[in-house]
Amino acid sequence: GCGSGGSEVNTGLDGLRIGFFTNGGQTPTYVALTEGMFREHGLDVERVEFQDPSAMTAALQRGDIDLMSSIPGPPLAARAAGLDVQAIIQNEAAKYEPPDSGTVIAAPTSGISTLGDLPGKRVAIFGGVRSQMNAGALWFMQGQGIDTSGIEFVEAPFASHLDLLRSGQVDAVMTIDPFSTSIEQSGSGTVVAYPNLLANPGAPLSAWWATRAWVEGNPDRVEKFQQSLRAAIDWLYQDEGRARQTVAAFTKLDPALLANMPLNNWSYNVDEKAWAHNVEILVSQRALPAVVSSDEYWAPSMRTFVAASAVGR
Amino acid sequence: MIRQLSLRATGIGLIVLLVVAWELAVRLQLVDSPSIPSFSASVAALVGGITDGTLPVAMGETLSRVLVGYAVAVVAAVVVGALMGTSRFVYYLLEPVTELLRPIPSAAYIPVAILLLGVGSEMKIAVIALTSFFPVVLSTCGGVRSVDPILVDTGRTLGYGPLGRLRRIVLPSALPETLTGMRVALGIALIVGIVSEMLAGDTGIGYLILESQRIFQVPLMFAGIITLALVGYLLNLAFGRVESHLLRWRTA
Amino acid sequence: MIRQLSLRATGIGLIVLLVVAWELAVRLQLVDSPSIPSFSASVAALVGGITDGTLPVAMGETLSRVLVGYAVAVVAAVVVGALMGTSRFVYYLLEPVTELLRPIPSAAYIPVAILLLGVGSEMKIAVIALTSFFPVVLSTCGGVRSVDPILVDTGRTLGYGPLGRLRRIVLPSALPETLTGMRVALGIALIVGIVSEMLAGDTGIGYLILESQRIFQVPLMFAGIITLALVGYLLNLAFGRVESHLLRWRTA
Amino acid sequence: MTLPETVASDRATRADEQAGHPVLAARDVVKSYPARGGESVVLDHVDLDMADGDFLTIVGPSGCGKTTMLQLLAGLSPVTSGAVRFTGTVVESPPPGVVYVFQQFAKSIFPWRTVLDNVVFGLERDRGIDRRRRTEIGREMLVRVGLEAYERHYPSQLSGGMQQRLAIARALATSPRVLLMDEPFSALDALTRAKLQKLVLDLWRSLGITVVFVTHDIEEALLLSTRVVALRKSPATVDIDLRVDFAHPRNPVTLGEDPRFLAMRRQLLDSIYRQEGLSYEDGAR
Amino acid sequence: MTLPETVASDRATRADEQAGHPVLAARDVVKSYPARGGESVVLDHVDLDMADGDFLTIVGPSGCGKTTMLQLLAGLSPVTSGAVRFTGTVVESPPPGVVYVFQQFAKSIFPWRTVLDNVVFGLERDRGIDRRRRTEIGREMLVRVGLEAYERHYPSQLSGGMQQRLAIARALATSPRVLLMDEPFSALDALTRAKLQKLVLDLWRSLGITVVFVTHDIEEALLLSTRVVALRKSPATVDIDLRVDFAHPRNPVTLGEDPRFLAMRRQLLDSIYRQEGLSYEDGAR
Ligand SMILES: Nc1ncnc2c1ncn2[C@@H]1O[C@H](COP(=O)(O)OP(=O)(O)OP(=O)(O)O)[C@@H](O)[C@H]1O
Ligand SMILES: Nc1ncnc2c1ncn2[C@@H]1O[C@H](COP(=O)(O)OP(=O)(O)OP(=O)(O)O)[C@@H](O)[C@H]1O
Ligand SMILES: [Mg+2]
Ligand SMILES: [Mg+2]
Repeated sequence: GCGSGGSEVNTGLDGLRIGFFTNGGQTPTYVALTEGMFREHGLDVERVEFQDPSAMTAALQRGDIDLMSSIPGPPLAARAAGLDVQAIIQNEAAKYEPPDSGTVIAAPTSGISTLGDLPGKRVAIFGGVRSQMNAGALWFMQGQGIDTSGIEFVEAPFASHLDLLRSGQVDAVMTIDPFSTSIEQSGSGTVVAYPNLLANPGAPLSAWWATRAWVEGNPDRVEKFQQSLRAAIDWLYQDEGRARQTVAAFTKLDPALLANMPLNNWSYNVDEKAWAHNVEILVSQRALPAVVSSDEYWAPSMRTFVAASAVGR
Repeated sequence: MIRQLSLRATGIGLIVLLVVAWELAVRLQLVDSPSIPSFSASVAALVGGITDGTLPVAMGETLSRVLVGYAVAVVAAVVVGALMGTSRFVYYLLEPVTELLRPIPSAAYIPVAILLLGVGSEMKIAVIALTSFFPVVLSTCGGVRSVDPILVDTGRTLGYGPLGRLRRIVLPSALPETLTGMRVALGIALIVGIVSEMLAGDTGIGYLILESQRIFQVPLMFAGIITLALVGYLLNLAFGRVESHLLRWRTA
Repeated sequence: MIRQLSLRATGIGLIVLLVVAWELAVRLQLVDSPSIPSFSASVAALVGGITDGTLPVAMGETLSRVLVGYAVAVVAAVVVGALMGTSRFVYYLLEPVTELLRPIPSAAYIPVAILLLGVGSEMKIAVIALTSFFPVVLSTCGGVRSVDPILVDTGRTLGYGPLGRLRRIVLPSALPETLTGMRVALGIALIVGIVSEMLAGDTGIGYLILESQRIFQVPLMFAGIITLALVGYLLNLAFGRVESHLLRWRTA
Repeated sequence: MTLPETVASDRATRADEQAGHPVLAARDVVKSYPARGGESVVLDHVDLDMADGDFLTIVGPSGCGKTTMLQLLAGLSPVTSGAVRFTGTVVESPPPGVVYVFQQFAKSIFPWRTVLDNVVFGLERDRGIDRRRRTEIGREMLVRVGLEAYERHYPSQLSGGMQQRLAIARALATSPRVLLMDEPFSALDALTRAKLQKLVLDLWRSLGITVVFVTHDIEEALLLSTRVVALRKSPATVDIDLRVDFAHPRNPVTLGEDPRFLAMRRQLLDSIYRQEGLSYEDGAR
Repeated sequence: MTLPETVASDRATRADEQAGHPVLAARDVVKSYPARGGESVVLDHVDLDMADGDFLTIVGPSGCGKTTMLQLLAGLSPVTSGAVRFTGTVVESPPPGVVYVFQQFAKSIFPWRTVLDNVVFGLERDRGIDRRRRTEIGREMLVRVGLEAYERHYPSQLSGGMQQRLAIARALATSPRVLLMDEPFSALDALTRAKLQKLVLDLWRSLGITVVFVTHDIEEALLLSTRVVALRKSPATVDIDLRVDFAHPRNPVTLGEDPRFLAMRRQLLDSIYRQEGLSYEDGAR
């Protein structure tokens, strides 16, 4: 196993280096680190922070990290390009009921009240039109007969979406929390739609990935990691107030903002249909070359988490 | 002549060698990563991207912004640099601001630029202009300050006033230094143009590179990088041509 | 003396003016955006960040990487530049590769660098070194090529061999140009250091800026930018001091 | 090398207009520079009249103020008190009609302009002269200084002597009445110097201009000038004012043996050696 | 200005070792440069012996090969055929013991080194001389050329004449036997030139070195040398070889009136003027 530090000898724990971006969805990992779930399960976890998915994928490939947490799009694309990765546990999923963290928000003066009003308008997005949420929105609209080619998408950092909306540079934005909540709170826009709910309720929003070789070579660690994370998610659902405080402590976001923000839908229960549909959507938007079955990109142990839906745990 | 040519060929030879090494490393799986395509796959993507127009269009969008921003920066910087070089007041007025703003990476102020100017070409051109302004202003100022006073006095005895001397003596005399700054600025303008596209907007070669990186179309991504390298090289070559034409009196 | 001081004060005056304009624009809500804090809020965050050590620590991490990468680049570039400047073979061998690699923005090759060197400091240092290598190599090469042959012949008649002449005549004579490249490279090193932190890792001022932006702590973000501007300014000032010391014979 | 001496310059007529009046005159001129703890006076109430057509040479020990004097006459530097007058008008900035040739010719030539473009530089200011006429005048001047074959060359392709020829041609292209020259040949080797001396004399005689010349070389002063003025040092005043009335052309070999020449030479050398703190015998080598 | 002439140099003894043998000799030297369509021969089978203690001056028309000759003697440029020998040994690269002073003094001085550090440059190569001894020698040389007050100055702070003094001091600091000087004073004004001529003569006499000097100035050649060689042009061969046996010190005024001096001068001038395509009367100004 790569990444097993010298600490193994000293502590008797299995070393593990994991990579992720800090956001509310990753709170379970933070909980497992700070509340001792990893230690209890015999893991000595070192966290490596990233801000860029390609950087993180490159680090996984090189073995700098053993696991990375990501929305399925990038690892699946990497897989299609030849990096054999597998998901070992889901971390967060889209909801089935509003409100969801992913939103389409329109400026009050834009005259947009439904997705059908978007053609002819400028919409700020982040992550490109082929990113999971954006691809989902497009897939949904195309299914509704909306001419998506008439929408002018412009890429801009999420942090700039509010400014763009307020200055009238764009008519609407497709954004995620905490930006969604922040924009709503400021009164600069109103939610027009929750793309994930429309396109693929219960879709995976993040999961943990490793190379197939690592998964096959480290069954113990995979299991220990799954159990730790599961325990952490369960812990979060025990007390909502505590969960909010923990999110605040982890993300360092302003508690006032968090108070109005719906909690993330942390969930290790996988909705297999939503995963499959997710792939279809990505393929339909040419973010992936071909449909692949979950057998190909799930570690076998993922099956133990299959449930009818991915609500909560 | 022939010796000269064969000397020049060594450089091409080294590039060919590196490219072959790259191809072999990927083929023999010495480097085996979805992040690194083979050279041949990249070239195939390059040819494809050129044929279907993607790459030329993207590069054209980038270049047009880069060149506009750069041109604005150069004109402004030559004026400001000349003022700073001739007037101590202007020098001491502007030098500290210039030096304070210079080290801020464009990535840090692009959000502010988005706020003020949006995500369109105006913002990108402004950011390109701003970052390429500094090298030119500093080099022009330096060039103007080091103009030989005898040259200026020659202008005076031949009846030229301050403006005539500036136009006909001071600026031409500072030209070599101005051009040095302009060459540095050109490289910076291109890079900032790319970075601005990676952060905002939906056009240009920077966006293309990022987008193909996101969906792991690495051959296209590398095709974009190769295009960029070639265009940067050619820009620099063209600049060198113009420069040696303008400074032909030096080597004459 | 006093006139000199009051002249210098104008520059500070302009900065104060700009800062006041900034503060007023935010206070009077001429600019009203959560992306732009008031100057006073930024200064409060700056003071807080300095007091609790966040900013000095982050800046220290960034600086240590930047300076190591820069030092490596300078040493390598002086050697390669001297070789390119003295040998036409080496010049024609390396010039095309150098010029081809130069226009590629660091953001484009950082993923490749991560693949080869990981996400740690080594990668960042390598990227910093690589990008700051080019300006120094080109300026050193230019400086070496323009050494006056009379100076070199003086060394020959006084009995120095090729190595002695390189060390005692050619490199010192090229020093002004080398330093020009080194100054440009220092700015680039700092910026690339920041950019590399914005892509991977959780240390340094680049990370701090990005992180505070993510959590809407824009005053801290601006405090980071201000720190960066000040440090960049001071670095440049320090460089200027060293440079004028090394080149004191010019103004003497 | 020999220029037509018969060319009656159109400027010659101007001499009549002001017959008797000096073309250039320094009256009661004081020049001081700010120095530590006050002012350092370089020129102290100097009077000097230059008659039209004069070839006046100023000699004097190092640092006595020769360059300063010439710069005042050119309007390149302001007088502290007194006045410089050119054809009766007080000089406050470089007057058209007075041009200056610098010792450091290499630094006074525009390296980015071709030889021809350097020569016409002073004419470009004048809207009344079109491009063709400029080129015509420029070519004429180049012929006069023997550079006609180099009009498209750049200054860096010329030898030192050729560069100084170019500077002279450029100065004369504007049809000046007075040519000021500050040690114009002191950075040239003996042979080139001799050729340029001859050139300047030819131009002076054919164009009918007034020349004010500064040199350290007493032989050169006596070989060229109609009048030699020796300045004394700190502050400078006129020490010797000699008419040198040998007929032109002057043969350096025969003139060098003329007792009047030798007497003048000794008088001037004495003045300079004394001020440099040397005795005349120190000149022995 | 006056240096002690009584200093019996330790190098004087070496002359005896090789009495009768030339210290530096060019034998059957041919030098050609590649040119369009073949070779251009600059020096054609030239023989020239320099006796120990000679002050030999080479004159000749522009471009005749004086600089080329000096560079061959210095080992700075290889001979095409024939040989240059220094104390009997064939010169293939600059031999220790032969130093060179360039006409472009400004370009030959290390601008980043102080005056003292410039002077000791040639000594730094020698591990046998420690820092203190170097400084000692350097200071001694600076005293000899009258720059002792400037040891911490940078070259840019010196006048042209002082810079050339510095170059001479640097060359002499390595205790050479032969000093080669290519038009060392032609870029200096008359007064500075006179002072430096005196300095070089004083050094030559007190140090007992051999000097090979190139100039365009016939008076300078005759005033300084014990022997003057005039080269003829394309390809160069020795045209005139004159012993100049006037006693030192030579007073320029009295010597200038000596008929033997005048005859030598005319002979040399004739040779040069003829080759420059001028008649002697063209010298008239
Ligand atoms: N700009 C200046 N500021 C202060 N002092 C000056 C300035 N220019 C000249 N001087 C001083 O004025 C005096 C005369 O200088 P000037 O250059 O006129 O002498 P010069 O006769 O031309 O000397 P040289 O023979 O060396 O050319 C010198 O003592 C010099 O130091
Ligand atoms: N490196 C070179 N390559 C080709 N030709 C050369 C080179 N150096 C000198 N020559 C030619 O050799 C001839 C002699 O040149 P050299 O410089 O020795 O003359 P010189 O007598 O020193 O002239 P001057 O009096 O102008 O200094 C000239 O015709 C010159 O053009
Ligand atoms: Mg002077
Ligand atoms: Mg020569």
